[in-house]
Amino acid sequence: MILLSSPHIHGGNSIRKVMFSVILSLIPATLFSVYLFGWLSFLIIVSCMGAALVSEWGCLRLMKRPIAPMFDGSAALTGLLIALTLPALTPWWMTILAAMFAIILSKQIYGGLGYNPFNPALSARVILLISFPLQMTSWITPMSVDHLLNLYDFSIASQLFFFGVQSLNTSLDAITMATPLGHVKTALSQGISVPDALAHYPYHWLDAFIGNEGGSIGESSALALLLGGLFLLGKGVIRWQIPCSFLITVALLSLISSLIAPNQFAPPLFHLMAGGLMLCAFFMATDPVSSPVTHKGQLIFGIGCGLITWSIRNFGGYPEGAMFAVMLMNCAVPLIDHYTRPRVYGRAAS
Amino acid sequence: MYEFAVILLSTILVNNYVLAKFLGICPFLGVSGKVETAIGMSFAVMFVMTLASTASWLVQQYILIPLDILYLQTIFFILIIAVLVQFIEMMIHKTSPVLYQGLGIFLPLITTNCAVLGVALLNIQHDHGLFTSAFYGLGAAIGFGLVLILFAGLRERLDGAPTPKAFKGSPLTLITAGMMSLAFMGFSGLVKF
Amino acid sequence: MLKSLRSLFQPKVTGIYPEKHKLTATAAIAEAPLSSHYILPLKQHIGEICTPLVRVGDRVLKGQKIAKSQGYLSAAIHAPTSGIITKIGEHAITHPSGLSMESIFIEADGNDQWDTTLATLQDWKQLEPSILRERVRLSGIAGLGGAVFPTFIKLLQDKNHPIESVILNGAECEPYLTNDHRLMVEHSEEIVLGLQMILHMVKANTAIIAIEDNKPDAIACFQRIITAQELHHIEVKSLPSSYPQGSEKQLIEFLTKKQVPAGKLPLHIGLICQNVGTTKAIHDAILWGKPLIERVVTVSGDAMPNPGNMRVRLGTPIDQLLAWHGLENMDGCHLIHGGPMMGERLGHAHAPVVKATNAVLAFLPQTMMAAHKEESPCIRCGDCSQVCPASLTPNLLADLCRQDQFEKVADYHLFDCIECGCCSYVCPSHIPLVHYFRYGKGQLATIKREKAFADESRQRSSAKEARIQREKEAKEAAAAKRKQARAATAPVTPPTQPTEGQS
Amino acid sequence: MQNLFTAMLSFSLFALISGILLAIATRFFKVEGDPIVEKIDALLPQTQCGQCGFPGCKPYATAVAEERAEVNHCIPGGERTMLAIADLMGVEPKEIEEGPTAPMVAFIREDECIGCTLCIKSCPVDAIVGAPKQYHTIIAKDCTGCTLCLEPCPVDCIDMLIKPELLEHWAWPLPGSNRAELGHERKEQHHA
Repeated sequence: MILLSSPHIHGGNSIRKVMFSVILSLIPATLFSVYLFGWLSFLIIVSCMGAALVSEWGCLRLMKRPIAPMFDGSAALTGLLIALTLPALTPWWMTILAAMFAIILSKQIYGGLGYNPFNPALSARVILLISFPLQMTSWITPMSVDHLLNLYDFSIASQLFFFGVQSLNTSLDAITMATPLGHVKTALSQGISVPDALAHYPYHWLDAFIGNEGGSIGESSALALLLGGLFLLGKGVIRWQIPCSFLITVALLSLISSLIAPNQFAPPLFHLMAGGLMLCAFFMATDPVSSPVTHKGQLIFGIGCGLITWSIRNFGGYPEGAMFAVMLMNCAVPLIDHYTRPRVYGRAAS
Repeated sequence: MYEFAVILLSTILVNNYVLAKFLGICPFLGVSGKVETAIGMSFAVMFVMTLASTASWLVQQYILIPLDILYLQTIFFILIIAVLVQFIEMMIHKTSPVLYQGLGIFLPLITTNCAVLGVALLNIQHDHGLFTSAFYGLGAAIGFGLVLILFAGLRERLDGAPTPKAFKGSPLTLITAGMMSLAFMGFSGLVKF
Repeated sequence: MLKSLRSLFQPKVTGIYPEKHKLTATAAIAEAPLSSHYILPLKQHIGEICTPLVRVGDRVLKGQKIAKSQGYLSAAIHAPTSGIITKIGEHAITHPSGLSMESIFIEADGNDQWDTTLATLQDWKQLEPSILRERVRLSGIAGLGGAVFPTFIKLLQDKNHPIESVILNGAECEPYLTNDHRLMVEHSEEIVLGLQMILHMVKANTAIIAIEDNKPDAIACFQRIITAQELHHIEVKSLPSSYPQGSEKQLIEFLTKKQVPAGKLPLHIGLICQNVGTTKAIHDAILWGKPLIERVVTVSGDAMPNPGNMRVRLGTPIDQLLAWHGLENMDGCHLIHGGPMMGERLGHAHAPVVKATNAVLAFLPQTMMAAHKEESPCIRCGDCSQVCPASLTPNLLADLCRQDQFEKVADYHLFDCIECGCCSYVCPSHIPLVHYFRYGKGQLATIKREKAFADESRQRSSAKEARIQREKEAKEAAAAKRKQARAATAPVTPPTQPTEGQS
Repeated sequence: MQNLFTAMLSFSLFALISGILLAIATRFFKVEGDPIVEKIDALLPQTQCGQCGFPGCKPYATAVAEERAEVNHCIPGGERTMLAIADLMGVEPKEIEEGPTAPMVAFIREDECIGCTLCIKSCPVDAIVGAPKQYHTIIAKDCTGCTLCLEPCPVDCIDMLIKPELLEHWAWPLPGSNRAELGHERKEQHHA
């Protein structure tokens, strides 16, 4: 007889429940991306999720392990998250490569779910950004390209997805635009002040809240991501510590800096709405596996992410730093966890 | 003052000796098994690197250049580093035998840590002044220590993981180091120094 | 404002809110019929094992002391009915290991004749606390909430730590359990009287009766008595029905906002905590001269045909108890001794009811196995740290235990774990965290014991070496002396064969 | 030529000064004794059984500290001791050749004992009592189970028994372990 220790009842939570509620919370952002980029978005998401699941299955088979973990939703979630961080112009082989990087290199090699020190989706995205900088920084102009190419037409979208822009007899420049962050960064390097740069951006930067701007397919709409994030907070799947401290740090730093030098630093709302900050704050940084366990640690983690994001955005070589920030803080998680353990009942603070 | 801050930031994050310049990989992989050992190693390297960059600058300015024997530069620097390492080895042996055991062969091997010699030589190459050299050395050592300790934390966590057999040990360690290097690439362009 | 902000950053630990399944909350306590035989393990409490006072073939009376405590931390054992001692030997007990323990077997004679040597102490209000405490000790009372710590030790007075307040623990936070609930509803007067006896013994002024808000009838009972008898120093407090609300330290923290320092007892902060069942037993022992020979047991669970609460004599075989509740064939179900959160699974029902038995639960296999699903890897969600009433980080701790990193475990305060099971309950990966902690604690205890043994062996070994060395030197010295003496007395005689060397 | 001379001279001088400084430092940081031996000895189970090939636990500890012996020779200590020593020495753990055995105690069949006292002499921890021509008996609580008394016995009256598992010494095994193999089986083996 197997020795079973108490407790003999269980609350009923499971990994699958956690993973599927995260996928559920990403539905608004996913739908919005389909609205913005039509079939192209659909193709990217499907190929990423498919490749993620296939890679997971392949790894488990190769390691001769039970394939049950394939269905716990974690691989599907990783696939979805990568898809949402990719530009709409990502070619098919790159989406598959990204999913394979995420699942094989940064998850299964470490022993599978629960052991990866870095968020798989993020690390795959960073690998892609560094390996293919051109493709990863060409952002299709959302919606306004209707007259050039109708992305709601499946054949055009699939041609774009599989054979690239060249096959459609349009130039890359005609259908792409800079992200708000990229736009500001380029403007600053040309000596244009931030308010001027923002005035010349095709969209009002507050459109970013709704989502009408250039960028990765899933990060456009801060509103959709916020909805998903609030849903997760409400369900108790994620805790407020990381997203709040992350966003507040970025907001505070950009508030202070924009007050001191309004010509060089963009206002806080711009920073909150633009780029992948919302996606990273609610869905990447809160990935339980690669974030701290303790509350204090989560606050430190969030603050660190915010600080690094702000620094890279304003001083670094890349226009967007949220992904790097989360990945950098991922490195520090074991130490943060070790040094922020809560005060044990009846003991003096250690 | 501003200059020193930039030097520190640059050497710690942007041009990190381990993750961006790929120097000092041997102790980085060798003593990152445990956080405590890594902390000890970091301080030892910090001591050696700061003093070595200062001393090598002095030697360069007051012995090598006046006597016109620049071709002996490497030998002189190695000697300085070796002496400092011997000194710190004795000190650790006396003060913390456990750390001494934990660091093992890697403690005397700081002598051949290319990062230390690299810092000394780069200081000369960049025409740094005395204080700049010292800060450059200190920054490089802090950067080395920072990533070493972070890496040790990660490796401690990886210890219990059901890693596939083929990737156990060094392969996984190297992949993790690569991932860290990727993350640190985010800092590129942060400060220009 | 500042405080509420601070509490945001140091979230209050609240434990969990499990489904309570109090199936038997309205079932009145039934009297158990007389069993044909009783088995009394010699250790039913925390502390030293007892020594039998009877021999095989002896006739004993109901309430007669049959095993005396040996050492200080111990509680005596009394015969639950009159009868003949048939055997003193090993028998299965309700221990997770399945190991057995020296037990006394009594064959009931059916007369159920009381031993009347223990006088009733009707005038307890005039008596010295020490006399009452001695009665509690002689009656073999141990904490009936489940910890079975000998009660008289808790009632000791310490000059350095005067007791300000007594907390009567009627939280009964474990799901399924209703024995304390029924006891409170049906015997509230005796319990209040018992509480006054405790107050008298420890010379405390105030008392709190703490009851979870899912037992409004019990709260009402106590409130009625307190108003009727004008006991203004006793306060009834309703607690939120969370778990582990009834754990001593957590209860104290909730009621007084004070924490019991690690390694200290509640009495060090001027409090003692007593379970309602224990209080009733104290009342019975003092007022009626009745030692602890019976207790209320909840028999419940989804596989139990007729769940209920029953006053059962200690030593009743559990299979007998289950048969009284309609469960004859135990093949299809899992038995649990105690509550579902902290109780132990029983391999069989041969073990007897002991002082710690607050419940016997029978679960259907699917219910039981839903809680013991195969373990998945930890996804570090942090739910376990969130619910841990001791503010530990269970997932990191379990990792250390699993990897046998025992030297680090102390740094993570493994021994502050109260094994309440909240972490395992919420774990989405179904990791048996409590099991890992028990493993870790057991291994640490083993290491400590082996270390002590090794140190002792080292001493013995070096002592032996020293002795041999001494003997050798003494022998050499003696030989040298003899040689000298011989050289001095008879230098010319030829050397004789030494005879000492042969021994 | 003069340059070469300057170079040699300056380098030699520099090396000499460094050497002198180091020599002073050596005196300053002199380490007395080797506390590592004591630390290893403290990890060993002190059975003094000699299964490691050294005449006792302390000699083995000294040998390990001086890196004359591998860390995996202590059989009674088992894997845990080996890992602890490897950790202390900062070397890779090595597998122990012999599998772990249940803790044993020696037991003398007294009616066969001839009272020769040979076992008493061989016992490293003085756990055997008896006088010449008298029955000897083993103090079970002090016996380390080293088996050193078996060989000297001329009448082979000493048995090694598995230590009975005590309820108070029982420890939870890792999750997934079976219950049956815990208490009962060992106990039965002991009684048989």
